[in-house]
Amino acid sequence: MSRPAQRRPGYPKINKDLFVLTYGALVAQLCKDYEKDEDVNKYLDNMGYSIGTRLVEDFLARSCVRRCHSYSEITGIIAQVAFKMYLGITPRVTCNNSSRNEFSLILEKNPLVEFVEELPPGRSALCYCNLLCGIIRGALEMVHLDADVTFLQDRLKGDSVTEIGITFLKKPEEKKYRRKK
Amino acid sequence: MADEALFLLLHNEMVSGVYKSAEQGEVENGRCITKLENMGFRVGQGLIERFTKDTARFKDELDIMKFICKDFWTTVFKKQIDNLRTNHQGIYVLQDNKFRLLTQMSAGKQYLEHASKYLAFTCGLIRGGLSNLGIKSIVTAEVSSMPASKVLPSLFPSSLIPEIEATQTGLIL
Amino acid sequence: MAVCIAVIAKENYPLYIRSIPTENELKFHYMVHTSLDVVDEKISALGKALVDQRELYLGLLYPTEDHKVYGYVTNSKVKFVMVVDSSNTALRDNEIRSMFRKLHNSYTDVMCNPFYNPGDRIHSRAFDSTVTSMMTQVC
Amino acid sequence: MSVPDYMQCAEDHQTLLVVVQPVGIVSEENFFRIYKRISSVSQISVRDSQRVLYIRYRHHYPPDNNEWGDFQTHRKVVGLITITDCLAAQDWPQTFEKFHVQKEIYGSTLYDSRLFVFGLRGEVAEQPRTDVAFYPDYEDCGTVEKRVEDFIESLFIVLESKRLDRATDKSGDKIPLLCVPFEKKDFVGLDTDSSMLLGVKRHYKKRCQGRMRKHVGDLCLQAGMLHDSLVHYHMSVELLRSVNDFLWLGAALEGLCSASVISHYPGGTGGKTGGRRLQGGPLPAEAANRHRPGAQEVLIDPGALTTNGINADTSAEIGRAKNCLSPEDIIDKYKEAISYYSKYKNAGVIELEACVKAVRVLAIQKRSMEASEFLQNAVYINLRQLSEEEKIQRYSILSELYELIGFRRKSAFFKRVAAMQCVAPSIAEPGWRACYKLLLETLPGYSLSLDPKDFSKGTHRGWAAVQLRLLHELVYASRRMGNPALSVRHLSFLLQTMLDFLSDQEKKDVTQSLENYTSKCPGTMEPLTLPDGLTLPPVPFTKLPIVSCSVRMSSEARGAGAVLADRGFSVSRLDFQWVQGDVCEVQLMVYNPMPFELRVENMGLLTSGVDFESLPAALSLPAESGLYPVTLVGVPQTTGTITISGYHTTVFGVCSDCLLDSLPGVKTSGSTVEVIPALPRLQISTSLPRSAHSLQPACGGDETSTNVTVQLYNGETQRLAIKLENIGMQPLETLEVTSKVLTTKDGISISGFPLSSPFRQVVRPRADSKPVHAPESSKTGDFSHVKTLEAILNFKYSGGPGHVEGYYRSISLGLHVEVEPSVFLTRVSTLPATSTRQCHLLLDVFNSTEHELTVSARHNGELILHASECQRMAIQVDKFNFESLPESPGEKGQFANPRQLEEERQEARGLEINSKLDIRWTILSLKRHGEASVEGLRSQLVLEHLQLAPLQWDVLVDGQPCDREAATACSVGDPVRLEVRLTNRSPHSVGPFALTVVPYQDHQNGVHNYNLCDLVSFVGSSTFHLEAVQPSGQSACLGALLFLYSGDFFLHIRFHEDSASKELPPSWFCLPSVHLSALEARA
Repeated sequence: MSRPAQRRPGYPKINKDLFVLTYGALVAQLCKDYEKDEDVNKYLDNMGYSIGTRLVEDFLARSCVRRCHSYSEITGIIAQVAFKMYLGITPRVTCNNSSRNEFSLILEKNPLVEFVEELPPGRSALCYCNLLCGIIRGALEMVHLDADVTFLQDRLKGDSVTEIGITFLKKPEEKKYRRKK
Repeated sequence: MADEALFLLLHNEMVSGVYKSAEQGEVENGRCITKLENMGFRVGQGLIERFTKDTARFKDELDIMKFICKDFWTTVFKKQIDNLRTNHQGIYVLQDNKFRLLTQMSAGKQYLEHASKYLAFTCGLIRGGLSNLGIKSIVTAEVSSMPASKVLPSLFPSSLIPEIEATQTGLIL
Repeated sequence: MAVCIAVIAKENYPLYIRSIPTENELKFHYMVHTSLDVVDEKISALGKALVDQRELYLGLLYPTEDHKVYGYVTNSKVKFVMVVDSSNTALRDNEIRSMFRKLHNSYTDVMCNPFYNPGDRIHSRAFDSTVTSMMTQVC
Repeated sequence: MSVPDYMQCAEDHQTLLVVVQPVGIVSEENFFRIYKRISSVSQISVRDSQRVLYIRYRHHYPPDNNEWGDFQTHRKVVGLITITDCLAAQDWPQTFEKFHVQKEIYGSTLYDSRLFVFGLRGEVAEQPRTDVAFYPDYEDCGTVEKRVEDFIESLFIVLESKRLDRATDKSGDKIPLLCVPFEKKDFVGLDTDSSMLLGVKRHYKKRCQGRMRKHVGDLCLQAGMLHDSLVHYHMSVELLRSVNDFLWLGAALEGLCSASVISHYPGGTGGKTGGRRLQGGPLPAEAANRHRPGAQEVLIDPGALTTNGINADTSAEIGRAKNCLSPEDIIDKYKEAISYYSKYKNAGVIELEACVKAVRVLAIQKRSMEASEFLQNAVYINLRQLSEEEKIQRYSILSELYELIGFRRKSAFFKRVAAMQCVAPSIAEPGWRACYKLLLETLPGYSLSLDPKDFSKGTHRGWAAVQLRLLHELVYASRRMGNPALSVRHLSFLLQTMLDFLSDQEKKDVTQSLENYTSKCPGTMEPLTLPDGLTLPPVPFTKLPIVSCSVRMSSEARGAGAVLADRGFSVSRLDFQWVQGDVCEVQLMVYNPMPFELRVENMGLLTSGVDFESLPAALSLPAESGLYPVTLVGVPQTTGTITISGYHTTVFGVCSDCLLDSLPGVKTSGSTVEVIPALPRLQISTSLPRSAHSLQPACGGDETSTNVTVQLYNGETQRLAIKLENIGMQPLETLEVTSKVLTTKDGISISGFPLSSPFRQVVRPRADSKPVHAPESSKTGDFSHVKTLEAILNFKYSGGPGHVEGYYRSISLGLHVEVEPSVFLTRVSTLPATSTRQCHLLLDVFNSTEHELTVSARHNGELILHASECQRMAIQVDKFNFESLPESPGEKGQFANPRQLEEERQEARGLEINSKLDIRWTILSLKRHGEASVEGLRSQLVLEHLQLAPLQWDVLVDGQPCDREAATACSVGDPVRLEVRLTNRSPHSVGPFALTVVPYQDHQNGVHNYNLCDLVSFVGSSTFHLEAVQPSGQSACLGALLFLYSGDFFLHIRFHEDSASKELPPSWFCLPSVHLSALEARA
C-alpha cells in the first residue's frame, strides 16, 4: 500500500473536513447496516486494526523515532508524534498502574467528532471513534506488542473528556522491541 | 489539514469492507458501488455546503462546474482538475491525471476492474456536491488503461435534459 | 435583534422556524411564508436581470407595519429569513449581514453532522443556541 | 371621491363613461338582459376616420366620483341610458318624469341621455323621438344596439366639440381653473381679474393652462387622438411642474402613462379579453359581474385578470409617437404621479387606482419586484372607513394582483384575509360560502392538496403550522355552511395528514370534535363533490392505527391442520390454501400513535375474487401501544383465488378502507390466496391429557396440532386411545396414518412404528412398542438416566368436494415419552438341573427406581426389592432349542455381514427368552407394572447352557424314560430291557456310535463300586451299536440286563473314543444317568 517510493517529500495533506466527514458518513452507514452498537464498534475496531497494521510502516518511514525502552515512552510517541502527525492533536498521557503497562490517552479535543453533537437516539452504546482503538492496536501488533485498546471515557457519552485506554499485555522486561506508532 | 495517508487507508478499508460484508449477504456488485456512492454523496453535500459558504452566488451551471474543478477539487485533493470539457448540452467531462485515490494502486491491467470500486466514493462526492447546488446529475468515472493516467469523471448534470444516460468518456493526455 | 428566524429548504418548506415566544408565532409563519415570494423573485433568473448582485445576502425582502423581513440564500438554495422589529433602528444592513453569516456557519455544521439527514427538520442544540443568541442579545 | 374601482386599468382613460340604470320597477333579469346587449357596444369607429371610441358602461356610479370628472374625464358620466317598464299609456307621463329626475343626478356632466321604454304600445309609442325608444317587450327589441350606436355617435359629437373649443381656446387669458371637489373652497371668491400680484397672476394663469392642457389631453385620448393627447399631457406636465401644482401634475403624468401604455400594449393591461383589436369588447357576462357591487363582487372571475393575449414586445412600438414614454419611463412616471397623489389625503382613491394600474402594467412587463412595491404601497393607503364589502373586495383584488405578478403565497395570504373578512363579526349575515370558497382558493398558495395520496410517502414536508390553521378554518367554515359531511372530511384529512405535527392536547381536541361531528354525520369513503365541481377524495385513516411490518396470513383456525394438495400442485401453491367454509385469518401488526386509548370498530378484511364473509373485529389499543397483533377473520363462501387488498375500520365514527399497497409500513401489496373446495375437519383428542410440551424442532415442517406427554418406566406398557372427531360439514372419506419417530437427544433412534393398517393404528397405535426398544439406551450403563422419545402420528384425510379435487388435510399428534429406568439384571448365571432338558437361571435383579417393587417370573414366587436394592433370584427353566438358527461355526463365512447376523440372532433369542421367562415387575405404591428385560441372558456362555444340545439322548428302562432323581424299580431275576434312543436335531448326519453300559453302585461315601460281575449280568453284550443318524432322524439300540440281587444300581453309559464321536463337542453327548433299584420279586 504505502510504499515509501511513492512518498513525496513534505507529506501530502488532504482537507480535514473530507476526512472527518468521510468517517462520519461511514459510521452513519454502519448504523444503518447494523442494528447492534456492538457490531458497529467491532466493525470499526477491525477496520482500524487493518489500517493500523499498514499505517505503522508509513509512520516508521516518516518519523525517525529511535528505539524505545519503556511502554511509557511508546505511549508518549503515540501521543506526541503519531496523533500529531495524523490527527493534528496531542493527547495527554497518564499511567494508570504501578506495573506501568496501563496508560491513557486523554483527548481534550477530537477532530473526528467535530460535527457530531450527540449520539443518535437508541445508539447509546456506540463508540463513535472506535476506529482509533483499532488503529493503535493494529500498529502496536505490527511491532510485536500486544495491547488492549478501548475507550474508557467518551465525550459523546457525556463524559468530561475522551479517554483511550491502552493496556500492554506482555511484561515490560520481556519486550525488547523498539519504537512504534 | 489531515494527513493523506490516513485518509487513503480509510478509503481503501471502506471499499474492501463494503465488499467483504457483501460476501456475506448482498452479493451483487451494484449494491456495494451504491453504498460507497451514497457515502460519497453525503460527504459531498457536507463539503460543498462548507466550501461555498463564502463564495458569491453561482451564475449558472458552468460557473458551478468551474468551481467544482478548481476550488472544490483543490480543497479536497490539493490539485485542480486537469481538464474540463463540456458539450454545452449538460455533459461535462472532468479529467484528473493523477487521481489521489488511485495513485497508490499499482498501475497495470489487474487494477482496472477494481478501479470502479475506488471511484464510486468520489463519484458520489461530486454528485452529492452538485445535487446540493441544485443540479441533478449522473456521475460516472472511467480509468484509462494507461498507467498513472486516470480520467475522472464524466458527469451529466441534467440541466437541459432531465436525465441523461451515462456514456463512458475517457481521454488520456 | 431578531424576533423570528427561519431556515427554509431548497424546496421551500421550513427546516427550522423560531420566533420570540411572547409574540404570535403563527403570524411569523405567515410572514416568512409570504416572504418567500420575494426570495423566489430575487433569486430567479428574471430577478437577476433586475438586480445583478450575486451576494448570498438578499437584503430587505419587504417591510410590514412593524417589522422588517430580511433574506439570505446559500448556494445550496437554502434560505434564511430573519424578521426584526422595524422600531429597532440599531440594526444596519451590515449587522444583519453578519448575523446571517453566523447563521450560515451554524447551519453548515448541522449539514456536516453525519447523523443529520439533509432535508429533515433541524434539531440541534448548537444551532438553537446560535439562534437564541441572535434573538436575545442586541447585535 | 371615495369609492375605488379596483378594476381600473390604463386603458379606461380613453373610455367614455355611460351609466345604464332602470327607473321604476324593472326585473333584474330583464334589466341585465338589456344591459348586456347595450354594453356589448363597447367601441365605435368614428365615421370617416381611423379614430375609435371606447365606452365604459356602469349600472351603478357614485355621483361624488362623478365630481372628479374634470380631474380625469373618464370618471365623468357623459351618457345616461335609462330602462323602464311602461305598460299603460297613462303611466307614460310620470315615467318620463322619472327619467328627467334620473338625469338630474348626473345632470351636470351628461352630454346626452336615452330612455328605453318597454311594454308600451299605441300612439304614444308611435311618436318618433330621438331621446326615447319604445319597445313592445324585452324579446322584440332588435334595434337596441343600433340605438346605442346612434347614442354614442351623439356623445362623440359633443365630445368632439368640447375638445375643439377647449383645444383651440384663443382667449388664453380667460381660461377657467379646473378643480377637484376639495379644492373648490380654496378658490372661492378669488378675484381672478384685478388686485393680484403679477407673479401670483402668472402663477395662477400657468396653473389654469396646465390643468386645461391636461383636460384637453384627456379629451383627445377619449376622442381617439392618442398622439395629440400625448402632446397635451407633455405640455401640461411642463406647466404644472413649474407651478408645483402636484395633484394635477400627478394627473398629467398619469395621463401620459395611460396614453403610452395604450400605444405600447394594444392587448390591454386590464386583461379584458380582446382589447381594441377584437370586435365586441368585454364579454357581457363578465362586464355584468365586474360591476356588480357587494359581496358577490369578491368572487372575481380570475380570467378577468389573466394576462393572456398580451405581448410585451416593445420593438413594434419603436418609432411610435416620439412623445410616447418607454416602458421604463412609464413606471417611473407612475411612481412620480403616485408620490404626488400621496400628498393629498383626499386623493387616496386616485392614488390607489393609479397603483393598481401601474401594477397591471408591470405585470405585463414581468417586473414583479417593482409591482410588489406598488402593491405594498397600495396596501397602506387607507381611505375613509371602508364597508365590510369594500374591505373584502379590496383584499381579494390585492390577492388577484399578487397572483398576477406570480406572488402566489402573498396572493393566498390576502385571499385568506378576504375570506376571514367575509365572516367578520361585524357583518350582518356572514358569507360562509364565500369564505369557504375563498379558503379553497388559497390551497395552492399554501401548497396544500386535499388528496391524502399526496401525503402517503414518508413524513409530510410543508408549512405545517399554516396548513393546520387553514384546515381548521375549512372545517369551521364548512360546518357553518351547514355541510357537516364536508367538515368531517376536512377534519379527517387534518388528523390523517398532520398527525405528526399535532401536540398531544391537539390530538385530543381534534379527535374530540371529530367524534362530535361524526355522531351526527358519520364519515364515509364516498368522494365529496362540491357545487363548483371540486371533488374531495375520501380520507382513509391509515395511521389510526398504524399498520406496520408485514401481513401474516395463516391457513385457518386452530386444530384443523394445514391443507395439503395431492398431485400436481407447485410447492408455493402447496404453501397453504384457504378452505371454503372455514374460518380464515390474516394477522396484522398495528400500533396506536395516539396518547390515549384508541377504539377501532368494525375492523375487517377487504377482499376480492371470492365471496368472503368478513367477521369484523372491534379492538381498543392502549395509548402509544407498541406493536400489537390483530387477527382479522372471515369465511370464504366460494372457491377460487381471493385477493386480500386491505382492511376497513371505523375510528372516531369515520369509516376507512385502507389498501395495503398504500401503506408505507407494509411490504406485501395485496396478497392472493387459493380458496379450495370444502373439506372435512378433524379434531383430535386422546385418552391422555394434552401437554403444552411441544416437540423439539426436529419435527420441523409439519406443525403438530396436538401433543401428549407420557412418563413410563422401562418395560411399562401404556395404552393411548386417540379420538378423531369430524367437526366439519363434509364427510370423512379417506384417512391415512403415518408415523415418524424423531431422533431423540440420547441418539436413540427407532426405526419407525411398525404401522400397517391405518385404522388399527388409529385405534391402538403401538405406543408400547417404544419401551421395548428403550432398554437399548441402557447400554450407556447409566441406570438413573431418563431417556426421551418423540414421535409424530400424522393423519392425512379428506372427503367431500375437496377430496374430489384431490385436496387433503393433515393433522398430527405429537408423542413425547420420557422413559425412566425400572429393573435391570446386573448379573446372570446358570446351573445345570437334574434333567438334561432343564437348567437353573440365577438372576441378580437391581431396582433402579425410588420405589419398592416386586419382581416375578413365570411359576415363581415374587421377589420384593426395595429402592435401588439388588437381589438374586433363581428360576428353573426348560432349555431352549433355537432350531431355525444355523449353528455350526463353519457356515458363518458365507453371510454378508456376520456381526449383523449375530445381532439378529441375539435379538430373536432375547425375545424368545423374554416370552418364556416373562419376568415382570410391579410397583405397588404407584400401581405400575411392566416387563423386565433379559439383556444379561444374551451372553454366549449363558446361551450355551440355556439351549438344548442338537443330539437328543433318551434312555428307556422297560420302555420307561428315566430322566429323574427317582429310581426306576425292577425285580430281581427278571431281565430288564434297556433302550438308548438318539434323535438328531443337528443339520448333519451323525454316527455311527458305539457305547458301553457300565453298571455301578454308589456307596454314598464317594466310593463307586464297579466290580459287579456276580451281581449283574448282561443279556447279550454290554456294548451297544448305533447306526449313523440322518438329520432329524432317529435310531435306537436295545439290550437287556439281569439283576441277581436286590439293591440300588446306576448305569453309566460311556461312548467309545472313535472318530465319529470325537469331532462333535462333548456337550452333545450328555446322557441322563440311569438309576435302578432291583427288588426281590414277591412270590
